[in-house]
Formats: sequence, C-alpha cells, structure tokens
Amino acid sequence: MPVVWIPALLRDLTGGTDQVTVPGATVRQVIEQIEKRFPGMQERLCDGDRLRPSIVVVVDGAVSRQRMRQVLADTSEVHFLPTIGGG
Amino acid sequence: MSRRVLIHARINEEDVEFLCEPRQSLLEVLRETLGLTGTKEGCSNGNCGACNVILDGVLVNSCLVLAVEIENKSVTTIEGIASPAGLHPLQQAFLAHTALQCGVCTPGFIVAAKALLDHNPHPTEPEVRRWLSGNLCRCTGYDKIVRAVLAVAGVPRPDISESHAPARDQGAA
Amino acid sequence: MSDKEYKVIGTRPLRQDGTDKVTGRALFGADIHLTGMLYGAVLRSPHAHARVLAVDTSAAEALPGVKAVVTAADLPTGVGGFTGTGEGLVNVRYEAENILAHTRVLYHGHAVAAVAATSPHIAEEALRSIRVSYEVLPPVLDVRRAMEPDAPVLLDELRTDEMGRQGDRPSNIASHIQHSRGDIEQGFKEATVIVEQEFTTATVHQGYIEPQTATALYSANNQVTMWCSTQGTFGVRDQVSEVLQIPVSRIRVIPMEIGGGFGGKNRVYLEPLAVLLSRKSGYRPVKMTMRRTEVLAATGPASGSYIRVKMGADRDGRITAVQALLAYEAGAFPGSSVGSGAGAMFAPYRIGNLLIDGYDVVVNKPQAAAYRAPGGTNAAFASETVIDELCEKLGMDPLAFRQLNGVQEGDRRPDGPVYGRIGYLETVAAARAHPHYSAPLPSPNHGRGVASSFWYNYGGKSSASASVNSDGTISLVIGSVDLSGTRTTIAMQLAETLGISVADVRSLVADTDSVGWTEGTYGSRTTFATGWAAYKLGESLKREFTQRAAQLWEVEPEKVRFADGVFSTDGEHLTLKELAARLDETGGAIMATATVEAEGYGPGFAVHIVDVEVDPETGKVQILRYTALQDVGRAVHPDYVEGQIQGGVAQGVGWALSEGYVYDEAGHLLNTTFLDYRIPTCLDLPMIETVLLEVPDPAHPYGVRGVGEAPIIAPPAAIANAIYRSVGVRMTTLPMSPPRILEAIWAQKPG
Amino acid sequence: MQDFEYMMARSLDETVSLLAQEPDGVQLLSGGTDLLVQLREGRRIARLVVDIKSIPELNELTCDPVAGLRLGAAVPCRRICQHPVVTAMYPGLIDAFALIGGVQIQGRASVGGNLCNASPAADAIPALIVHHATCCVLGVAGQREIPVEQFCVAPGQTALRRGELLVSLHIPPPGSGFGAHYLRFIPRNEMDIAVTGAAASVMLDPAGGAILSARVALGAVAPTPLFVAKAGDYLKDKAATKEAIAESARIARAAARPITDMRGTAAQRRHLAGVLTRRALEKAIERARV
Repeated sequence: MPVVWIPALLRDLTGGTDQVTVPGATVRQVIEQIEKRFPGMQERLCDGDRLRPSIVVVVDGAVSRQRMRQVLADTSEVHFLPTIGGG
Repeated sequence: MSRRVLIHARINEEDVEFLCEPRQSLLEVLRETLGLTGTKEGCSNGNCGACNVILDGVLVNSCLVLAVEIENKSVTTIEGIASPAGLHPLQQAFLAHTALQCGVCTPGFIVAAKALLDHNPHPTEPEVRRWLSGNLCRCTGYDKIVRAVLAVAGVPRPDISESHAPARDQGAA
Repeated sequence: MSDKEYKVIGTRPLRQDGTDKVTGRALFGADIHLTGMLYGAVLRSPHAHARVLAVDTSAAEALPGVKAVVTAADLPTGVGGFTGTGEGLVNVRYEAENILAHTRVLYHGHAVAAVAATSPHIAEEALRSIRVSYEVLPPVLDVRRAMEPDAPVLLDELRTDEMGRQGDRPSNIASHIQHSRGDIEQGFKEATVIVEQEFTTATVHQGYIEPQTATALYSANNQVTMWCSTQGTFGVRDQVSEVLQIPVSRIRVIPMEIGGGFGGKNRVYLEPLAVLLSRKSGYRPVKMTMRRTEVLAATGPASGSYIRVKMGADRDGRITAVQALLAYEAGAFPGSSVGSGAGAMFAPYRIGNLLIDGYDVVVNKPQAAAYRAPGGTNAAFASETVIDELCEKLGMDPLAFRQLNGVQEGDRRPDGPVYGRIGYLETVAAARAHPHYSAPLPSPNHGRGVASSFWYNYGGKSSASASVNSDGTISLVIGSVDLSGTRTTIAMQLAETLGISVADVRSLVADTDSVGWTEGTYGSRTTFATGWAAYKLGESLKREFTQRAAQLWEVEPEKVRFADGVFSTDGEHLTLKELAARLDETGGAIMATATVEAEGYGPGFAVHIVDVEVDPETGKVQILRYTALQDVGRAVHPDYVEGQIQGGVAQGVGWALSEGYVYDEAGHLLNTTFLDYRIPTCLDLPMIETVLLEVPDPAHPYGVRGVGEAPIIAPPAAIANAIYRSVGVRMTTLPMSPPRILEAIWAQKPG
Repeated sequence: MQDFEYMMARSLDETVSLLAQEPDGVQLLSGGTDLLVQLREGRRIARLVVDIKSIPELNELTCDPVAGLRLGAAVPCRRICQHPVVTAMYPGLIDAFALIGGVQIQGRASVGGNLCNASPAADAIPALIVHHATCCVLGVAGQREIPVEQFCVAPGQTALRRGELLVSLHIPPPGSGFGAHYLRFIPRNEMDIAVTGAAASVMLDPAGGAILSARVALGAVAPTPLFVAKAGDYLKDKAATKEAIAESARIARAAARPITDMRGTAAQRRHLAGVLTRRALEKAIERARV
C-alpha cells in the first residue's frame, strides 16, 4: 500500500504521526482514506475536489502533473509540498 | 513642441537626412526614425553601453548625445560594422567563442570592442576589461566576451588557470 | 562518466540566431515598429503605501497627441483564480491589482494609470498632468517588522495559510510552511559542536539589460496581437486572457528576441495595459517600454530575507540536527520564493533530524518574482556559511565534511522525497582534487572559500513540430523562446536522433497560434523538456521515413534498418537526404508533431571554489580566482553550459558584494539606475573556470539535466567563507559591501 | 524628455550676450554626460540648450613647461588623457581625468563640465585643487579668475554669477620636485561615483628631500570638494616620514564632514578620507622623487 508522508503542519490532525500507509490507486483515493482515519485532512489539502493551488503532490520523487488523478503503485511514496517555482 | 530640425549626417558610410526634435537623443532617432534598431536601449542613462555607437571616431553612448548634435558628423552603428565581404572579425569571434547569450548587449560590446581595436590593435586582458567596463552584460560573466576580443587582438586564449587576477581600476583604492 | 557516444550532442556548433545577433539584425521586443504605432507610458505611485482617493485624467486626455488614458476602472472587475507561470501560480486578482492599482498603492512605483500618445515625450508630459490624490499610510519594509502583530497591514483580506488552515485575523504573513523530520532536540543533544547564526539578505533584481517591453494591437474585429519580450508566450497569453477576460482564442502572442529574463519576464506588467490602450485609442498599435527606473522600481525583484540557522554535528563531523527559520519578502502581494528556499536549504546533505519553518510575508516593495533558482541563494548563503563555521570548529576540511554528509541516490531531501541518480559526491570529489583547491595563497589578505549548490530543475510541457524539406533538411518549430542558445541545443537533439548534421535542422521559435502549448523558458527546463520533444519528433520522422523507404523498395517496413542517417534493406540503401528528395513519389510531405510533459528530471549540484583579496583598510573585496564545478547531466553544447555557469556565478557575485535595494524611511527606492544598483562590470570579475561533470539523467533520452539555476546559489556563501579566511570576519548580511566589512573588522578589533 | 530649443554657439561673445539677455532656462551643453541625464530626470530645467563645444577658446589645449597647462572648458577628458605632454607633466591630473566615467563617457565628458556640475564627488576637482588650478570665467562685466577651490559653493552650485561661463582652466607648471596623485574609493572597479576621493601634491626640496609645501583635497566628504589646507601646511618643512604622512592624513580625516547616503556611510567616508589621503601622499611623494 502507498505510504503517505503527512506534512508537518497537518500532524496536528494525526496526533503527530508523520507517515501513514493507506490503500488507494490514486492520490484522490489515498486522500479519501486518510480523511476517514484523520477527519479534516481533506479540507486542509483540497479546495473542493482539487488539490489546493499552493500544494504540489510528489509521488516517488517526481512532482505529479496529474495531481489528484495521479496513479499510485503499491510501493508509491506520496508527499504533499508547497508549490515551487523556477527562474 | 519645439520646431523640428533638419539634420544632415553620415551614418554607416551613407549620407542621411532626418527631421528631429531638439530633445530627441541620437539613440531614439537611430531606433525610431531611422530604423537602425541594432543599437539597443538598456538604461538611457549612460550606464550600460548597450547604445554604443562611434561618433567621428569616438565611442559614445548614443543615449547621451542629442540627435541635433550630429549635424555634419559621421556615425558608425552595429549595422555598419560588417562589410559587404562579410562579418567583421569581432563578429566572427563573438560567434566562435559563444560570447553572447541573450544578445541584447552584444551590439554595444562589438561596437565598443571595435573602437578599442581601432586605436589599440593588440590590447592585453586588463586593457580589454578596462575598455569594456562601461558595457554591462548580465548573461555571460564577461569571460567569453573578453576571450573573443583577445582572440581578434591576436592574443592567445589565456589559459584560464593562469588568468585569475582581473584588471584593477588604476585609480581605485 | 559519459558512456554513450554521440555524433552531435557534446559538439559546439555555432548558434542559429548568432549572425543576426552580432549584426544588430535580431529583432528584440522594443525593435518592433508598426504603422500608426503609439507610445505608451505608465504613471507610478510616489508613495510606498497609500489609499488612492481619486484619479483625474482629464488634463491628460485633453493634451494634443494623447490618444488614450486608462486606469483601474478600465480593468474587468471580479477576476479571480490562478494561472501558471515559472513562478508557480499567479493569483489573478492580485496580478490585476499589480498591473494597475485599484484602491491602494502598495509600493513606490506601483502603476496607477497609463497613457498612449503619438510620441514617448508627449506620453511622458501627459503623465505629469494626471492628478492623483492619495491618503498616505505608514509603510512596512522590513520582513521581521511586517510579521509583528502591530505592523501596518497591507492587505486587509489576507489571512495566514498554514497548509489549508486559515488564520483568524488580518496579517502580513501570507503563509507558513514547515518541513520536519526526526527529533531535533535529540539531535542537538548528540551534537558536540553547534553553530547558530542569523542572516539577512537584501532585495535584489534580475538585472536583465533589456527593459520590459510590450506592443499590442487590438483590432476592430476584437482580435488581439501582441509582440512581446517574454520567457513564455503562452504564459503571457494566459495571464492577459485572465486579467482582461479575453478568450485565449482571440489572443496571439508573437515572441520577439528577449534580452535576458532570469525569472523576471514570466509575469506580465505592460502587456494588458498595451492591449487596453490599443482598444481605447481606436485600435492603434501601442508600444510600451519601461525606463530602467521603472524596471527596478516596479518589476520582480527577488525576495529579501531574514534567515536563522542552527546546526549541530558530532565529533566525527556527522550532522546530527538542523533547525532553520526563513522569512522571505513577497513584496506587495503573496508569493515569495520561500517554498523553494526552504526545500533547497540543506538539500546537499543527509539529515535525520530537521525542522525548517518558512514564512511568506508581504511588505511595501514591488511584488517579488522568480530569480534564477528562486529562494535558493538566500537559503544557501545562510546554511553554507554555518557549515563553514561548523567545519572550522570541528577542525575539518569543508569538502571532507561534504564528502561525509553529502547526499547520493536513495537519500532523502529535507522536504521528504528520495533522490534518484545524482552527482553531488562526484562534484565534491572533483572539487577536492582540483588544483585550485590546493593552490597556495600568496598574501595574508587572500582567502579561499567553498560552498555547494542544489537545484531541483524542472521538466514540464513542451510542444514542437517538424517538417522535412526536399533537400533533406528539417524545419523545426518550437514554442520555447531562446535566451541562451536553446534553438541550437534543441535542434542538436533532433539531429542526433535522425543521425544528421545539426546544420540541416533549422529552429523557428513560433507564436502561440503556430505551435502547441509550451511552458516558458524557466526552471532550467528548455533543453531538457523541449529537447525531449525534439527527440520524439525524430523518432516519429524515422518511422515515417522507414515506411517511405519500404514503399520504394517494395519490402515490409520491418525489413528496413536505420543507422547513422542511412536507411537500408538487403542490397539497398538511401541516406535520409536521398530519401527526402523522393518524398513526392511516396505520398508527399512528411511532418511530425510532438508534445511532452517531461517528468523524471533530476536535480543539479555544484561546488564553487573562490579566492578573494580583501583590503582591510577599505573593506573592498576583489575576486581573484573562481572555479565552478557542476553535475550537468549531459552537456549538449558545452560552450552554452559553461556560459550558463559563468553567468550565474557573475550574478551570484553581484548579489554577494554589491547589489541590493536601498530604501529611505518612507519606503522610496533610492537606487533606480545601473549607476547605483551595482551589477558587476567586467573589471569586477576574473575569468570563471568551469568544470562540467557529466552524470546523465537516466530518465532523459540524452541524459540532459537543467544547468541554468544552480550556478547562482553558491557564490555569496563561498565568498563569505573566503572573506572570513582573509580578514577573519563572518559576514551575515548581503550584500557584503565595503562599509559592512569595515564595520565587522572594526567590531572585531576595536580602535 | 522635457521640451527645449537647441542652438549651436559659434563664439564666446555670442554666448555671453545670450546669457546676459536671459540667463534663466538656458543650459550650456558641452559633453552632455551630466546635463542630458539631469534634463531627462527633470533635475535641471531648460528652455534653450546652447551647444558651446564648437567655440574655439573652449577647445584650447596647450601645455608647456614654462606656461603650464591651459585647458579649454569643453575639452573632453579623452583628448587630455591622450595628450603626451599633459600625461607626462601632470600624471596627478590624469589620475582623476581618466576616472571620469568609462570610455564612452570619457569621449564626451569635459573637465569644465565636471567642474560646473559641482558635484561634491567630482573626481577632477580635488586633483585640480592640489595642482593650484585657476578658473578663467567670462561675463558681460568681463573676465575674472577664480581659484578652483573656491569655484564650487554648494552641491550643484558654482561661484559663476548670472550670465557668466567657465572658459578655461589654467594649471601652473609643476616644476621639479613636484608630485601629485588622486585616488578614489568605489565599491566596484568602474561605473561608480566616488564614495570618497583624495588628492595630494607635494613640492620636495631637490637637495634634502624635505617637503617644502603640500596640498590635500578631498571629494565626497562635504557639500563641496574640500581643500584641507591644514593637512598640507602641517607637512611644510618636514621630512616625508611615515609619521608626518600619518598625521597629515589624520588632519584630513578630522576635516571631513561626510553624510550617510545610498553610496556610503559617514563613518566609512571619514575613515576613507584618512586612508586615501595617506595613500595619495605616499604616491605623490614617490612621484616627486623621480
């Protein structure tokens, strides 16, 4: 099952837990699963059914362009990070 | 608005006549009236050298010359550097040494370098740096520009590791 | 380190746009001249912070030669949402407010109105006749002051965002981000040496030599055409579309040559104004070009910052814990580079226990924009200086420390993700072995410093198309504007794929109607991503050629082989050129299109070594020798890679020693010329030696990595470390100007 | 750019009578490297710009060991710096003239303009002061001479009366035993205004090598270029020792009345006044000895 790293500022919702292993074939499914376990998480990460514009999702080391629709492998590692620009 | 003035000048070896307002800079007239847009505007303050032209043999910032001042004078712009036979050696060297990136400062550098070589055909690296210090480039760090000019001056491409110390401004503390 | 052998990649062909650029023929943004063209100019706020009570433009409108005047009232209301640029996302409402102040001006130079007239001089006179009444408010310029609860508030509606949680009261802190791992308290307990230091860095500017310029024609049939100097034509189209509420289908952006960008030419400033003025003036083309003063006062500076770093290591020199706080100026509206700064800080090191807090803070300065490795230089100045002090206390060689703690494949970045194949340790080893590192220093006033760079790099969306000419040459159409020779590096990748000479590939940078959507030239992405698109074009052209050869030879396509630009089957062979000449016998022209969303980009690492001489009597620093070693993946065109590194180093040197915005108490920007905003001249720099280490990115067909951004990151820290070894003072403020160095020397030995 | 008329003046009389009729709103143009920037920024207002660089007297450049140097007000720096006799006789002046901008500025900027612009940081003025230069000015009332140290009265203001213009500068011959040097401090190595400048000249006794007389002048540490008579007088009849030079430098430092602005701090400028004076004196003495 994918491993999701909980952003530091969301660990207030997980009682300090910084990683969770949840089932899910896409980022969206994973977020729904975390929401079940830690209510409020979805609202913090998402704006409606989309990831907040200020957040990027990094899957297995690469910033995902599919965002919520990003397909996950069973071994995937998921990070939610602030948006980063380049010059 | 002040009366426009009719000016006669020689630009890039051709006789040119144009009307201008006294307040118009040579830079503005070259670019907006005469269509010689190779001369670039970087600061209009004499601080960047992008607008360099050669006026009666003297390197100047065309932003600090009034167009009315060139009556009966001769001006060489970047468009006048190459000959019908082909590119000027400096232009070839800038290409061969990739001495440009965005290219907007390049005309100024080539015109300035030509003025240098016209009066000192074999400058040293410190002389080249001193002479070009009125031209700003933000892309290259100047390294390849200086090498290109030295190459045309017949100075062998300095081995980088033997060429650290930059030229000092003689008067600087 | 490079295994594969290439025919084109790694060579140094002349750039395709070179001749036009050395003869003055290349047309840059401001070089356009259209029939009936008007000249636009912008009225800017004399105050750093004020309410706009009234704007009276009647006198300006009455002036002979003035054809149009616009204010915020001419902008569509109720715009919102976000649009992308190289700086991540742009908040459209704030961008509109930045383009023309609505009810509040938030920095000295904030646009308030714009005019179009028959000459630039008349336009300038018209500005002087516009009457604006302001209610002046107290400004806040210091990032730490702006964070205090009782600081003047810039944006009443702004609430601090903490990963989706909104603050409950107005604040200048737009957002708080955090990276946390392990247990820093435990980590600091395990440390035998701890260094803690505070740093401040000045607001700086990208300093491109070509001022912002834009020309627009709003036609009577409601079609908009723009001629722009921009890093991204599609970015301009999208931003103008959002801000002016004009469908993208009615906007065509034509790229002119661009005179430098470095991140500062992704946002639009003049473009929407030129469109509004063109429409209002009766559909006449309007050209707008900023004066240098406007460029410095009103276009994207890079965030000034306050940074605090605490770092601990055990007696062997292993890092046990790091803690950092980064507060970055966003300028007038949210969106500083603190996110990338906080993520890049410490990225070259393996760290088990860390806590990094970042704050995005609005202040009364121009809205911060991206600048080459946005946020990375500020952060590295702090972290790489602290590491140097740590090494000193440990009595450890700074490069040995980096070899011990440096990251490699499988290690984690501070912000969490795991590294793939990277070349940091190779770079450190090369630096340690470089003759520069062991060369003697002739004088006690000479000092040598080192520092490391990390940058993420980027891939993203690129499109391209190619058509085959009957002489076997290829016309390549791309959407990536060329700031440094990318027409050539992209053509080289197509030529490599097809096994032909790069001289047979001609690149054209096309307008937004002539090529597929392509992200801007930013994030060190163009040679990587658009080059990848060129590779895909080559592959599909090869397939098509194979079909045609099969037809000619009346064999199955599977029987046709391709190698080194020659198609062959039993007993038959044709070069690509020969085959191209016979296209009309086999079904006519060949074209290919490709679009990529390039992922798998790898980060770049660099180590810089610098020797300085400090005059202890004047505090002046002279750079004597500079060597930059960088993992560049595969150097497609080594000259360009060297040039990117040399240019980045020069910008880093300016940031380190002489550049920085100077404001007075009232928030007026004082140094708005190249005379007083001091970028390095060629007398301020030595030759800059580059060492290119090729650790190919396995994900890219040609192993390409971005190279443009990493080089600006290390210089301020490397120079600070060299200054310390020269005169014994630790500089913690940028720029490290002569008066600051003098004061540090005086403080160190009183009298 | 503000609107103005332009005319090319052919003679001094023409210019003087023009200035006499309506001095207000008339700006004299020579090299234009300061004037055009100031007009563009609205720091000076012009109704009429009078181009004086073609007036013969303003282009005079004569130099010989007996009469010394006569320098027309419109002579561009570059012409002076390339003049073999001037460079040989007055290296201390060339130090300064060669620093007035980069090559592109040198070709246009005149020493007269540098003087009339009356910037506290002007490079030429301290050097001219230690060379005993006098200004020859002309007005309807006729001609008069002003010692260069009295020419600047405030930032941007000169001792020129309404309707007067600077015609030329006269610098006496150096004579044997004379040496001078000007240097400045700038953050970069070019393209900067002096944060502080210092000029020094000495006349050494050809026999013993004692200092017969000395002059010290500073730039950018007061509202005008500063002639520090005391610093030079202190050295009179003293041997050119480290200590004597250090004391003279201390006097110069004490005389500085600098301000803090975007180009430098008061503390930095005061400190530099001492350092640069010492360095200027050392070089001047070195030159005097050869």
